[in-house]
Amino acid sequence: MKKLINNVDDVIADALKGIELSDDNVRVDHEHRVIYRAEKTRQGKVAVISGGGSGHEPLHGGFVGVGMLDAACAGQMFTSPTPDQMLAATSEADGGAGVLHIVKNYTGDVMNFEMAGEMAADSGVRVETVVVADDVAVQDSLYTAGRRGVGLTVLLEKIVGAAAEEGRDMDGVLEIAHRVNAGGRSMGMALTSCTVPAAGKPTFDLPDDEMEIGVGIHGEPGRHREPLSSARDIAKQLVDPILHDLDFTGAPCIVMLNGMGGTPLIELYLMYGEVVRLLDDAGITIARNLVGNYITSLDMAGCSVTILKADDEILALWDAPVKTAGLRWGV
Amino acid sequence: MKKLINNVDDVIADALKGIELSDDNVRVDHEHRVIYRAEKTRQGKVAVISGGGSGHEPLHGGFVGVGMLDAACAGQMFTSPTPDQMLAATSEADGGAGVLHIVKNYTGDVMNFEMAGEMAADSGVRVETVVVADDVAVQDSLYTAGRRGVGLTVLLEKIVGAAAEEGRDMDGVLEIAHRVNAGGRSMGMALTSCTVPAAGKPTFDLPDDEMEIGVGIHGEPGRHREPLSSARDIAKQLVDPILHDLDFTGAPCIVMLNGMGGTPLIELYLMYGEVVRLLDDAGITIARNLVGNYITSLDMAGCSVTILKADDEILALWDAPVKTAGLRWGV
Amino acid sequence: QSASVATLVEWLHQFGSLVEQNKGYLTDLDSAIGDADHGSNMARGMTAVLNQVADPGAADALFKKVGMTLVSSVGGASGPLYGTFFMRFATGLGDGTEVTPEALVSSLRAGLDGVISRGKAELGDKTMVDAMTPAVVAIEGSVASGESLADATRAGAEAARRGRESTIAMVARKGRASYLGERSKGHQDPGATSTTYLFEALAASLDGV
Amino acid sequence: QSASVATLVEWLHQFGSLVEQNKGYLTDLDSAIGDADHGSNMARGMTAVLNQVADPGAADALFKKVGMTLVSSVGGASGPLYGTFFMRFATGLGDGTEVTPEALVSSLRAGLDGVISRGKAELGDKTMVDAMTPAVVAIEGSVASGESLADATRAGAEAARRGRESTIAMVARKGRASYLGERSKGHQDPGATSTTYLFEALAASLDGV
Ligand SMILES: Nc1ncnc2c1ncn2[C@@H]1O[C@H](COP(=O)(O)OP(=O)(O)O)[C@@H](O)[C@H]1O
Ligand SMILES: Nc1ncnc2c1ncn2[C@@H]1O[C@H](COP(=O)(O)OP(=O)(O)O)[C@@H](O)[C@H]1O
Ligand SMILES: [Mg+2]
Ligand SMILES: [Mg+2]
Ligand SMILES: [Mg+2]
Ligand SMILES: [Mg+2]
Repeated sequence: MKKLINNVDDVIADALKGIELSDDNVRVDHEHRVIYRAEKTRQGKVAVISGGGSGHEPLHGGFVGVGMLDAACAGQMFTSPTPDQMLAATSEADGGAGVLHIVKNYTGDVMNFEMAGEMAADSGVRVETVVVADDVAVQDSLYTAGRRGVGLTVLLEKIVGAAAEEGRDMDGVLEIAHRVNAGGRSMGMALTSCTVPAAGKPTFDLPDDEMEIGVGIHGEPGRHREPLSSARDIAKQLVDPILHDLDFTGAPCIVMLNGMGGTPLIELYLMYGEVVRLLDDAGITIARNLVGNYITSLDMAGCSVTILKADDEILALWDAPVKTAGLRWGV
Repeated sequence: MKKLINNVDDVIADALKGIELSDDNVRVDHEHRVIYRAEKTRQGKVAVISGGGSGHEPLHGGFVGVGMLDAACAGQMFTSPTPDQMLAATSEADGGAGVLHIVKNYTGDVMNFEMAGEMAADSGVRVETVVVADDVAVQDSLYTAGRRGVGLTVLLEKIVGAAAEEGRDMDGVLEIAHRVNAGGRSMGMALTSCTVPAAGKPTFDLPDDEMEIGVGIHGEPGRHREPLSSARDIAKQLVDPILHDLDFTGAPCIVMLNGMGGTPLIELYLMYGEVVRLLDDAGITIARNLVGNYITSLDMAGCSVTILKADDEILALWDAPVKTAGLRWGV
Repeated sequence: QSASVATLVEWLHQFGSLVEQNKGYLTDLDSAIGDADHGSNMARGMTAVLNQVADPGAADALFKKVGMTLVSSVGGASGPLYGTFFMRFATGLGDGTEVTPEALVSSLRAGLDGVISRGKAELGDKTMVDAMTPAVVAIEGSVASGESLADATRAGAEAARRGRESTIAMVARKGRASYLGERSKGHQDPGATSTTYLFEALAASLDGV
Repeated sequence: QSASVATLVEWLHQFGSLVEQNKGYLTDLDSAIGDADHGSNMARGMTAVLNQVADPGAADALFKKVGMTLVSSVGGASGPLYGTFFMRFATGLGDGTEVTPEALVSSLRAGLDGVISRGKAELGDKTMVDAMTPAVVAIEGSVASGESLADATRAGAEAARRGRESTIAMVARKGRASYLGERSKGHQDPGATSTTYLFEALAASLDGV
């Protein structure tokens, strides 16, 4: 294992120090491992907070700032944060208009946020939750844990953060959150496994001529493994299941081509070109896009595609100013 | 070799398609492999253009846009572009106030830009050149090719681009360019080699327990190899030679902690924390910073540190609005 | 014969050691069908727990604290689940320092119910429930038929082991392994494995008591 | 005996084949002390060149085009250097289709001078100059002492090979290998290697002429 770290047990604490030092717009509660905006939540603004296991940077801490999140809880590596972290973030970020928890759909995340919500409710803060579940690699069913929350989380945090920033009340913010959640789908793949520092070796072995299709963001193996193929073929394997799952025609879409952390930008641009070709062929209108590393899986090489069926209101919220380490425009 | 590509010979052409599709603010001349701003250079504005081998994305193409570059030439992988590319970019981007070529100090880049300059001079366009040479890993001497141009290029393109955007004339722009060039130093290291697509295998072998100190951005081996150590020790090995080379005290500094392409953001933040600790101890004031992948070496894991001794004028130019795929704020 | 708080603290120590010794193994199991952290998660949690049991006090307070410590130090799926297990377990123990076999049995049942209501897993979903359920059932049965706590918990550990083995053939329907669908078959569930340590530790701490 | 343009085109073909055959080797040499692209750079350039020599025309125009094609297709350090070599080489050839030994010799010298003035490398800097200089000197000497072009270029190739071998022991002072300092010792220079192919190809094309 080759990593720029001091000690496997200190990775997150040390990284939080660096984040605090690099970004004047945030402050860090090191005890609870929560990243907050430097300024307290404006009275009357719905607070939008998120959190999850670490290792997906810039998600979530890199999205704390004006126009996006009010706070983010950093869990252990790939491990959802604990309820007391979320409870601290909820109390601290509340501006009197309630707190929205953005949760990626994983058993651990859901249960920990649930416990935090129960505790927060006792304290009188209105807590609402939106669970992102956009990964079409996972079959959805009443009898399973359901789909994973992956790339759509980035888009949802931006759009919902903008809605809250505009001053919408909790019901208005929730309505947007559900609309985004309903209209977004993702699919990912890996060329290599990531290496969790505490594990010290790759989570899975992948021969030099094979790839995993349908991976999540925690180094979980994907749906299946197959011979390495061309960017063009890979794009098809990511885009097809998404288009099969939801009809994206007739609406302006937001498309994200996301890197898993170990793939260089030149390959992400190349992949984006392939994805656009397929979406064009399918008659889909791309109104906005993001290409880069936004929701990563440590040092994994690979990428994911997210498509969100937007509308004028969602596009306007997308375009609204955002000032975070991970996404910034208009300010 | 595991890469998201179609064909080793098409990587750059395909990536340029993706760049064009993803960024409305640029247009691409595919024949000459030049990325231009969507709008023609404002009459009377000094045009700032750069270029170099591909594989360092977002550098340089990702820095084309308002407040930064007017055009960037994409060479073959790690191979400087050819004079005809630069000549095309020079003629096209000229707004009547002359064209500044920003060149990283490599024999190939310098010679190719030199030939382009000679040809452009024949056409009556005033061409000036600034050669960035900031890598303290390389001993400087009259008898050698001199220091490599690395991380400082990013900072220089931002600052000089802002000066040109403000409407300074060529002499004013050149003066800033030289000031930045004189005040910046960098040092890099690698945990792994990169793999050049056409070569199909890593440029150098690096055992699992060793690292290269003093690498450049082309997978060139570094100054020496040694056992892998902690982030804290690595930070010291990068910062010490920089501070030894130039006195950075008494001025507001801009610090960049740059990833080589294959290192995840969490490690870069962690390293940044270590670097700040060392700079604090040395009494250096960090006025601004960048943490992320800005000048990369394909999929290499590793990082580099760049420090620029700034002043109020340089800071104001740094803070000026910039709207590019790779750097954006204020707009 | 009832179990003293000291014995139950010994249980926690034994569980902590088993987790620590098998940390890499648990993480390896989780690498195959999850995200390679179950060993570190449980080890972090049990280290936090064992830092707090020097002065145990009353049985119910002790295990409430154990549960809360796990909830606030483990995270992931196992944190709320093991945390809930111990918090519910605590409720039936009373505020004394001795726990009767009947109280222990009903507390274990309460813990299991807590895990099920928190995680909504059913038998056969390839989770810790597949080890925990047979273990609790076996202990209940043994105690009901008058066996000693030592014998009952030994039977519980044996049942947990069988439950753990049974997860190998299952297709996961809950937790992270469920994303693998059919590919989860052939792999032993990490949570069922750590749960087996929990019951092996219980049997070991009650051995000879 | 003078050399025809057809022979010189044959030279380019032979050089192109040697480069293509040894593309991986040149890149491997460049991996050790450079950036792993010398083979691809030269192969790309010579492919472009060979696409343009079907209808060669006059000697000077042909080689001017060869030089410009290399400049506009190779990039890196080798593009301007080989490009300059051929553009300068072109100037002394005249606009006929036969080149006298004297014209060939002075053109090679002009090419070498071009490389040196473009790259500022001196003998011993561990560059292509270390193969090119002895090759040109040997050919000049042989032709001056009345040897045939075939013999003279054979001597040139032999001198280039010796020059190429001499780069192994050198510490690089120019080009990318110079960044390695002492670590560049013990490695053969890729550019001196491709230059040796250039002179081996020249000898092969003139063999028997
Ligand atoms: N819904 C659930 N009910 C019961 N147990 C579960 C459930 N989901 C997961 N588990 C258990 O949790 C274990 C994984 O724990 P751990 O790896 O620590 O958390 P995470 O899956 O969040 O990384 C699984 O092996 C399984 O036994
Ligand atoms: N200043 C110079 N003068 C002469 N030859 C040089 C000079 N710099 C580099 N070279 C030659 O160029 C070769 C490298 O070419 P190539 O790998 O194609 O370009 P780059 O170094 O830009 O990647 C070196 O092996 C060396 O022989
Ligand atoms: Mg986990
Ligand atoms: Mg090169
Ligand atoms: Mg896990
Ligand atoms: Mg090279």
